[in-house]
Amino acid sequence: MYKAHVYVVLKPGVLDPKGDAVKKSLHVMGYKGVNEVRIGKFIEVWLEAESREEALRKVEKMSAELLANPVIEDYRVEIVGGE
Amino acid sequence: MYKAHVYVVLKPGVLDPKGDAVKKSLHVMGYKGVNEVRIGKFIEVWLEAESREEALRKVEKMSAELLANPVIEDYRVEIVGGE
Amino acid sequence: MNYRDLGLTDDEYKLILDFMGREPNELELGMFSVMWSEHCGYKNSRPLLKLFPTRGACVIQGPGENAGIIDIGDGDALVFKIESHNHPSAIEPYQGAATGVGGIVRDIFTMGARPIALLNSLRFGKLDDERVKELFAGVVAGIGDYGNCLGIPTVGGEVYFNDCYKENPLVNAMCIGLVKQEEIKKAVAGRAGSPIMLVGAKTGRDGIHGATFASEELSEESAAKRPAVQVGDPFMEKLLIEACLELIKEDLVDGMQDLGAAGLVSSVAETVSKKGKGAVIDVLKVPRREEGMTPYEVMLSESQERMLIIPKSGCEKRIAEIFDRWGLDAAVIGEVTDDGVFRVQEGERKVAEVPVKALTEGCPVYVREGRVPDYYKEAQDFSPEKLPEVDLKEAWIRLLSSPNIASKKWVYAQYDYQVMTNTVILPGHGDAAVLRIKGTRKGLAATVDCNSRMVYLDPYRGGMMAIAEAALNLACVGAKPLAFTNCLNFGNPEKPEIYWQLQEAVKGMSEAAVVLGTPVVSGNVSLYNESTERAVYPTPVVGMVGMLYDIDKRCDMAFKREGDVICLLGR
Amino acid sequence: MRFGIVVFPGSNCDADCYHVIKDVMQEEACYIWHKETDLQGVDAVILPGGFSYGDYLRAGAIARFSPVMSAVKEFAARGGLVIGICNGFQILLEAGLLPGAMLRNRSLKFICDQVHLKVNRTDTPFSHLFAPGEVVKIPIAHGEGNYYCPPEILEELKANRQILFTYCSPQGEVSDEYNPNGSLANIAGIINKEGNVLGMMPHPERCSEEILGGTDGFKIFASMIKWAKEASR
Ligand SMILES: Nc1ncnc2c1ncn2[C@@H]1O[C@H](COP(=O)(O)OP(=O)(O)O)[C@@H](O)[C@H]1O
Repeated sequence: MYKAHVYVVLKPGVLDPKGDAVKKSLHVMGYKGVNEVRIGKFIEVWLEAESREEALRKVEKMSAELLANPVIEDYRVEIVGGE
Repeated sequence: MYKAHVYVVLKPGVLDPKGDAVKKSLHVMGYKGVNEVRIGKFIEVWLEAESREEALRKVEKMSAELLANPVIEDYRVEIVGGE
Repeated sequence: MNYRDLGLTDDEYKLILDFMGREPNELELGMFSVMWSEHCGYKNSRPLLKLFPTRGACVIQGPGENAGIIDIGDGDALVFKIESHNHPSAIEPYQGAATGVGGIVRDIFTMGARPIALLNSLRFGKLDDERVKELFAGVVAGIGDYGNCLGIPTVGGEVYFNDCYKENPLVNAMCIGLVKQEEIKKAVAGRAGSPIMLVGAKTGRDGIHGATFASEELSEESAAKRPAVQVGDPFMEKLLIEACLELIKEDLVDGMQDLGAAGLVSSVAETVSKKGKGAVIDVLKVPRREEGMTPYEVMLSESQERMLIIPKSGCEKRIAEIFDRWGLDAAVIGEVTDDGVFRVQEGERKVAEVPVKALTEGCPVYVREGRVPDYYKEAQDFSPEKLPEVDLKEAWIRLLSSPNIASKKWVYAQYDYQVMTNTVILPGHGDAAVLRIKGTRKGLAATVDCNSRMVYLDPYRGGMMAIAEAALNLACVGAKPLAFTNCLNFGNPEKPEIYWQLQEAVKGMSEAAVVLGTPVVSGNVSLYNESTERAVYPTPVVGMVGMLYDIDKRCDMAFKREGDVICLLGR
Repeated sequence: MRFGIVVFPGSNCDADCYHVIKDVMQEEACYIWHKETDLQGVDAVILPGGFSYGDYLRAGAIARFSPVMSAVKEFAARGGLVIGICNGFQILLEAGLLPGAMLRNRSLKFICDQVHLKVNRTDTPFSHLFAPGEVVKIPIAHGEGNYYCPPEILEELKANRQILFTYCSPQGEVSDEYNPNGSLANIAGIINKEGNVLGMMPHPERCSEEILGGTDGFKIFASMIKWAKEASR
């Protein structure tokens, strides 16, 4: 079994209402030095595969198809564990 | 300015309805080998700080206070860039 | 584990020894402790609840089932109930409130009814406190997101802010369902040998001892002791609603029961106990979310979105098909037996054996002595002459700007109140919500009310007023009040002053209900709403339902035309 | 005329749409389960509102993989009328039947309210019964209705006159003040280039009867019906 991490982030330029709200709250809480906050997804996937390469290929594919929306999001995949 | 990554994940044992729904749909899409999916947050924070250590300390603190919900989530902070 | 850590008293433990004829093991003790908690056993409130009128021409099912049922003519019936999720919401407002909605909705469709409306009654500390703001925002979002996802409109409610709720907010949710009378289902298993099926979410370690937790005061310790927080899965619940209602339409089940507080223990015990049956459950057959769960954890887990199904003979296959269509897994986890014993197996190994009746009916009942609190006498001495002079204009502006009086749009705008396209008087437009019943000329009206400050100052009259206000709100939209449900949110009943509040409030409510001809059909008791600081105001929330027999004769609260006469009725 | 209403797990306005078509418009309606691959010969498809697959991950993201969606795509490609309401709109975007994507409302809150829309075109199958520039009042109820698309797509939408509905004041003024969710260019509903696929966040099925307080939604369904009947003549 392999474990993959998928990082999904909003594309540069796409508005992040949640990140902006968090930034504002951080300012109110006294963290004045915070310049920007962007909130994306951190997805952990455990899967069976023949090899590390196959695992990577599969997770890349499912990210492109489902986990991220190419209109607004970019993603990056990493295989972090497995035999 | 420093850049931090915060990884927020559900504590082990806490139900992840989103992850479960994604896993099921991956199965339907033909990715039979997927055993588990957990969906967390990937937060990027850009902030001013005197030093890397201070940046880390600050982001650790804001994670505990706001970015993660300590009742159901764990988090991990990394400083990934900055002078 | 010691019985005292589980909230049982010495006397209760002796009673358990009598029932068992031996020392109970840990699991057996756990089963008693949850079933005999106030939350499940009503040991402090049962004698008082007897005061409520429960009969009436419209009553089909009074208190005692998952929800009450009233007849609204033409073979239709309404099923409704209110329930609290106070303590879970104090710990995790979003999930606590969301799972509260999930629980009350299950109570309704368990009876075979389609849930058609939600209401809620909320109480928090004052909004100048950051934690209170968080609680308020979290609770409202949790209620909204859950109900919105299910597609059940949240059509009404109330919100009130006062310091007495600062540490211990109140979150009560009410659900109303519509059912054809011949499709009403009760949670009864009558046939030995019937399989017992579990469907819905997998069982995890969450919420273990939630029922006991709900029956204690909130303290620093409870933060440490708290059960793993339950996360709601409204999507799973939506699938369960649709699938379970299909089972009922096709007449495939003998009994159906949701899993709420005390999980498998109480749902199995309650289902088999009514006909004097027993059950055997194999914990290894229960689908789990986590590895290494003990029988204790499996039996006491309060994981949400699970249902127990007792199929009609020969219907198992069709049931499995329906669940499969909805993408749900159903597992057979045991069977109904004839001997009145609740047996738990872990594969071949027997891990618990308890007489069912001991769990469901053995719980001792406490009739306590009340004591009139000191503040009451002071309050009785009140006279308007003692009030200070105020500038009327300033007073008026201050009143209007109080969050208790100001518009609640911030709240209800987060709730989908129009889905199902039945809501004809929307939140903010009337004293009660009005929903049409498609295909008829009828409409139903519903409201939740309680002025807890009045109940605090005079529990007896305050109790009366809660009923009267609810009935008046219904009358104002043109509905005839029919019956009510209630949630008694009080402090620790072991304190004589609190017990007195409870007793007096119930008396007052009962008297008003008799006079107005509105019996109670269901309800919930939430005691121990206290922090180390203080107890909450006594808050007996009334959820009342009424009917408009001609929906065109409804009335909202807007002034309609210039020149119309304004009258003030009453004394 | 026969409408097919697609039911995904988690759809919750399916019955409301059925009621409008059947009882209010007095036309034929049928449900189409998301696993079907055949549209039963319907004349128009409704993707109803709700929370398909709980809206987990992203609204509409999982639903687009339902088998029925291939049939819907083919149907649309052949010129069949498709209307996606609320979650249905989100699914159309995820499925690529319409351009763009939905972000969370800028208030970060679910919003249930009545809003005003400006009808920008009256030469489409969905809007030909409105008066040019008409302002209509219609309910919204969503958490992710903040429409977004890259600037070049927005230019295209404008150039092709694909923006059918925009949020506006009761008088028809289109400005940020009347934008309930932060949506780009106040977009409430768009159509495809060919004009036979509409996605809109507001709920016409919730305002098609007098008793519900408004009938502006009625005209959308009535437009579709009249259009289809004339086309088949
Ligand atoms: N928690 C809530 N959930 C849903 N609707 C609510 C809630 N609180 C208030 N409302 C709605 O807001 C409107 C005004 O409430 P409120 O100020 O309590 O009015 P009233 O004093 O007339 O009962 C009512 O329509 C009520 O149903």
